[in-house]
Amino acid sequence: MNNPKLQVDFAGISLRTPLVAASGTFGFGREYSRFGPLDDWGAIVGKGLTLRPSQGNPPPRVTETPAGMLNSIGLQNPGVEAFLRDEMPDFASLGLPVLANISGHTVEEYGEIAAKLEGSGIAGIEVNVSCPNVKAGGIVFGTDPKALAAVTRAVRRRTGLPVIVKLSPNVTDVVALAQAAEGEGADGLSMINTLLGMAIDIHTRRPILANTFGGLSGPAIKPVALRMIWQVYRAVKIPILGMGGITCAADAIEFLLAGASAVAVGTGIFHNPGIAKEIREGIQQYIVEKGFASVTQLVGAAHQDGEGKGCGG
Amino acid sequence: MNNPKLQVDFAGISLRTPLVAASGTFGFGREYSRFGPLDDWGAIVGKGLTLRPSQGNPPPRVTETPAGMLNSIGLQNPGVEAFLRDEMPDFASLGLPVLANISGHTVEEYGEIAAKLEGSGIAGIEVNVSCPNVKAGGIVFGTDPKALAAVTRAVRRRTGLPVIVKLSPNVTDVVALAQAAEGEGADGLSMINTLLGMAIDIHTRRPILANTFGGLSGPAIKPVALRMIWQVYRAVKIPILGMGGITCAADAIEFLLAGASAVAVGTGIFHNPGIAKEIREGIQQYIVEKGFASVTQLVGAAHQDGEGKGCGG
Amino acid sequence: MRAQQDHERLYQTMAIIVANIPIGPGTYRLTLLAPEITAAARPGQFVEILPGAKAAMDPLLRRPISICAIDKENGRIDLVYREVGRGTRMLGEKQTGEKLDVFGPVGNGFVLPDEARKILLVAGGIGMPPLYALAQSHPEREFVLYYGARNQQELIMLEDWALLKIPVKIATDDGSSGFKGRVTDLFLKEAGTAYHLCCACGPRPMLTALAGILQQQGKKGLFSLEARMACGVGACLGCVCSTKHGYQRVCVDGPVFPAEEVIWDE
Amino acid sequence: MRAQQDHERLYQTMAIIVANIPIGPGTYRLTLLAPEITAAARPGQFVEILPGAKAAMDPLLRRPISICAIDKENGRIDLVYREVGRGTRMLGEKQTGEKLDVFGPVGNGFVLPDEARKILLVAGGIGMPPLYALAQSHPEREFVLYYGARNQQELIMLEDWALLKIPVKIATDDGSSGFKGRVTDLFLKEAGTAYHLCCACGPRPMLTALAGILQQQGKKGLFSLEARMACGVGACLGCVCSTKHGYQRVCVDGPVFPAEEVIWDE
Ligand SMILES: Cc1cc2nc3c(=O)[nH]c(=O)nc-3n(C[C@H](O)[C@H](O)[C@H](O)COP(=O)(O)OP(=O)(O)OC[C@H]3O[C@@H](n4cnc5c(N)ncnc54)[C@H](O)[C@@H]3O)c2cc1C
Ligand SMILES: Cc1cc2nc3c(=O)[nH]c(=O)nc-3n(C[C@H](O)[C@H](O)[C@H](O)COP(=O)(O)OP(=O)(O)OC[C@H]3O[C@@H](n4cnc5c(N)ncnc54)[C@H](O)[C@@H]3O)c2cc1C
Ligand SMILES: Cc1cc2nc3c(=O)[nH]c(=O)nc-3n(C[C@H](O)[C@H](O)[C@H](O)COP(=O)(O)O)c2cc1C
Ligand SMILES: Cc1cc2nc3c(=O)[nH]c(=O)nc-3n(C[C@H](O)[C@H](O)[C@H](O)COP(=O)(O)O)c2cc1C
Ligand code: FES
Ligand code: FES
Repeated sequence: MNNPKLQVDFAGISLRTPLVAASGTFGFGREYSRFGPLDDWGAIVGKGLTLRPSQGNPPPRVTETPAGMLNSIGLQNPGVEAFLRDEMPDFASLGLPVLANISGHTVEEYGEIAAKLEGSGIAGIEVNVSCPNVKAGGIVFGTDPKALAAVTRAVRRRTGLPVIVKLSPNVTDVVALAQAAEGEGADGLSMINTLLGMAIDIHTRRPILANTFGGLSGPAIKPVALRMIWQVYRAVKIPILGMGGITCAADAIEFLLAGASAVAVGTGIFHNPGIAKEIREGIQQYIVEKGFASVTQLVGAAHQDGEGKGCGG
Repeated sequence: MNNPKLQVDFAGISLRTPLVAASGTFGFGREYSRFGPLDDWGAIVGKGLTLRPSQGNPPPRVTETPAGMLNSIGLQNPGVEAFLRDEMPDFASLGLPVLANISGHTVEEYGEIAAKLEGSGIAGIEVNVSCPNVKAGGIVFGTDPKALAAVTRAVRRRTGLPVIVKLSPNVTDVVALAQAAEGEGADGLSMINTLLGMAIDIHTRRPILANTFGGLSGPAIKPVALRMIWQVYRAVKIPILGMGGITCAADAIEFLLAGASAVAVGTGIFHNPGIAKEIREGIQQYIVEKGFASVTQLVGAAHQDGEGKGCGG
Repeated sequence: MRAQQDHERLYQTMAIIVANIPIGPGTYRLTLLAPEITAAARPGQFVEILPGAKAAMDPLLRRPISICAIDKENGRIDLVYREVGRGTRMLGEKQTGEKLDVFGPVGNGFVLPDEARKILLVAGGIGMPPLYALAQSHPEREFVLYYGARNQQELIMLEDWALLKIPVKIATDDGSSGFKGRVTDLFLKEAGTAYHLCCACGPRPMLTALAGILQQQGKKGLFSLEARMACGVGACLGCVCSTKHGYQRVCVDGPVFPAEEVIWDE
Repeated sequence: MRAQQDHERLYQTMAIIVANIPIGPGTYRLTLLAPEITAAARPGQFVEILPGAKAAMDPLLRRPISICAIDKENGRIDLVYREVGRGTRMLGEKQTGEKLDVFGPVGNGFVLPDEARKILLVAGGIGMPPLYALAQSHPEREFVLYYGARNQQELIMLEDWALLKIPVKIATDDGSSGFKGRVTDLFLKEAGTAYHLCCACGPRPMLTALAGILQQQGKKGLFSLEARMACGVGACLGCVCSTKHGYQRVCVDGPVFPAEEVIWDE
């Protein structure tokens, strides 16, 4: 199974394949290992953790949309301490690097969670900034470069682990946010998190999700994810973990060509739990057919000249 | 065909059905009238006009994405004067209100185009602000509340026609932009324009669109459109023309319930040129079945209590 | 509290459609050749089906459908589904010989305590199929089925129940067959208290009413719930319902829950 | 410059599949019962097909496929397509009796000047079908087909051309049939100049080379182009190609363009 051509280094973490299971879609790895060994994956990002236990949002929490889905799980999780006690032993023994995904309601909380993860066996920390800052009137951390810089700094100070900041796509200028994270010493970027969306039940005439809004993920958002990765790749030096709607090898290759050093799959797993094998094999075949020595040669290979301007319409 | 229950007033324009053909997807009406009379439509918004003729972007200009498409037409059009001379006579004689969609490279250009349309038979002006402001370093008008206010003001001063500002979804805070337009006297809002996206050909390893980026439209963006309309409906008093991925009556009803006073269909027409009939009949059946007196009763009917907060993930 | 079934193997397979036969208005019985899933299947579990073409990304999510009959010898399971939306309508168009991307078996299923010798089953509409699998798999117990539907036409599989020699008490909304009214009213009227356990599946209002009755009678119930699902394996936390132990995942902590543990008024 | 066909009626219909038969590697001949489209159809026009299930929003756009044969008497058209992506693969799975959402006929088609008595046809790969419709519709003219393909297996419909008694000159990349090399090289070698018009359809590099040859010879050409399309009716301006008159829409200003008007080096 180990193929050196597929091996990548991401922000100091060595991945046997460039395929990462996206946060919130893979639990802590146990559920999908019921289908068989997790050999095709390079790493797993665990579901989002908060400082204290959180019961999450009321149901309904998910609904299907065209080529996508909305979720409003609301970070249901046992809290970082219970995670370390009850989940980490199993999570760490899956035989591949495992990352923690963390969220805070204040800048300080981010730092505290990061500190607690130190020395736990976690390979890196993915910082979810798509949550409202309760101390700043509920503005989402990830939509304000200053707030995002503050969060990155807080995490950076409290950990020697690789820090990967996960960008929100619900912004006018994603590059400014990427640069804010890079400027504060992030080792990598994850992008994109979900687009804010909603759906309405025309029979009850109420929003389908109890939370009204939810995060849009899946193939529907792929073009937006690729565009943002393309923009950010040109503006920062740190590596990008690309995600947003990947469901096949061709999608994963598009993300690599756009500038992602590794790719994560989330919603695509729900569509096809066997997706990692398909993608791993497809990438392998592609690099052999096209004569590449390694998957790393694909990273950013679609950038050759200036980018388009002008208005779409 | 005329059903008073379907009749709506939008920003002072009387529509026999709440269905509008979206700008750039319906030419100037001639092409789709080859399928038969346009009886199911309430109005048509013509393709985007600029002050001077524009040849648009080089091909390839369109590509399919999951449940969506990207376009980078780049506003190919004959310019407002040739439009008035060569196209307007036919456009105005289709038997339903026709609107002009206008774009400028500077604030002044917007005003000039608007002035030229005065007295032409155009029922209203839809102001496309998804273009870069050449005088302000290429920042897109529609992403900056001040620039958007300036454009709205310029158009408002030069015309007595209904002014409908078309919002871009590529922003952190769509409500601020909606309020900027309302504050300068816009009669209505159109939303949403396309999301900025891209796609890569994994065989040539180059962006598929010659322009690199394009606008994402179609069902994929529907949840984002609904969310933005929901937010804006709560924050402004002027009516909303809702669009973004509508392909069936249930979709159109979702938009009305979210707060749109009328709905536009674009990409859905490509999928099914007979879409207007299907949607018109479906809405009609819905209001009868559910016991509504008129389609106007649906507008905003899904808003009953506070909106959700918290983070999606 | 980690459920036992958390460690059981799941199988994703291209199941071959052996039959897909209409058995009522918009209702089909689908027989799948899926040996691994069948070998592992227990009553009350379900499978997750991809209704569209594999290359099409819409519809994106799988549809959960309960296992209705288990034929271990031939490696086949039967599912009974009703067309309610586009996914189930796409299933209705599938032909014998086509393949379906399916995984399972998912969920805890009905785990019967030994002392539950006489079991009353309560089904509402398309909630009946999993109860059939339960009865079929437990010939050693005594069952009675209370079966509610909108009208006579919507009653399905009555011959199958007759083959199992299980009495069926019918309630229809319009009185076109059996008792006129709700199945829970029929249950209240006729069931008495000479039973050990009540297993039920149907619309939430039916289950809520039934849970109330059982509580009054001091009886135990095992109810199969529905929820909108994304992963169908317990990973996404999308399908939770409120219970006395907090939010629980319908897909793997359920779909069968003790009636007394569910918080019904949410 | 507004084209005449801008005013012709277009028909959207649920066409019935009369046959969908493999006629070569990954290549099918699809016969559709679509009387209105057939009655209006001219050679060189195409139809726009929705390849997926109607309720599925992916794939979203229609696929343009040229009309290959027109049977006005029976209200049927034939299309010949090659599986290259998911849309055409979905078409390959359709069965006789199923319905397809199709609209057309789209485009200008081949409009032959009266003086074009002897016409050379040049086809590359799956570009051949529209030329068949052209030859079939003009029994009064003299045709010769130059037909290039990758190898012998990919040559299709040779019997159909034989029935029309039209000579076929073959070129294959690997020499497994006919001339070994490019069809444009074969054309240059054998065609001479005793003809009035050259009609062609095939990959862009073939058309570019052929346009160069015609220019040298001072001959006229009518070439059918391809482009990524969205609306397929001239409304979106998505499918333009560069011509001496600026950008023109391949869907309705074409797909057939005078070779000398196209700007080939873009
Ligand atoms: C554990 C379980 C077992 C089930 N067993 C059966 C069965 O044996 N027979 C049967 O006919 N139906 C069963 N259902 C319901 C069945 O899953 C839905 O009817 C089906 O998903 C509807 O899909 P659709 O595309 O036709 O409808 P749509 O309304 O178009 O579906 C849109 C989305 O909503 C979801 N959804 C819609 N209705 C339901 C529902 N009632 N429960 C969960 N999700 C829903 C779909 O999965 C999909 O994601 C079961 C549901 C669950 C949770
Ligand atoms: C006027 C015209 C006539 C055609 N006639 C024929 C014919 O008779 N037989 C035949 O086999 N093919 C024909 N083609 C090409 C055919 O349209 C494409 O092969 C088909 O659209 C590919 O779809 P797909 O989903 O299988 O491939 P994908 O690559 O999955 O398609 C993805 C998208 O790209 C577009 N696309 C891909 N390839 C092409 C192409 N070559 N031209 C235009 N769009 C493309 C598709 O329409 C779709 O929107 C014609 C194209 C045009 C423009
Ligand atoms: C059900 C669900 C739960 C998620 N939970 C989290 C989370 O806890 N933290 C986080 O950073 N992202 C979360 N995400 C976002 C994903 O990790 C990913 O960024 C996004 O879904 C886009 O990728 P995809 O289209 O492949 O799913 C969640 C997504 C889904 C669908
Ligand atoms: C091919 C194409 C061209 C478009 N041209 C314009 C335009 O000229 N001006 C404009 O304001 N919007 C333009 N749009 C955006 C649409 O009017 C509409 O806002 C968007 O596509 C979302 O709606 P839909 O998903 O129904 O297509 C265009 C969209 C498409 C697909
Ligand atoms: S559906 Fe994902 S946890 Fe149940
Ligand atoms: S495809 Fe829309 S103009 Fe040709």
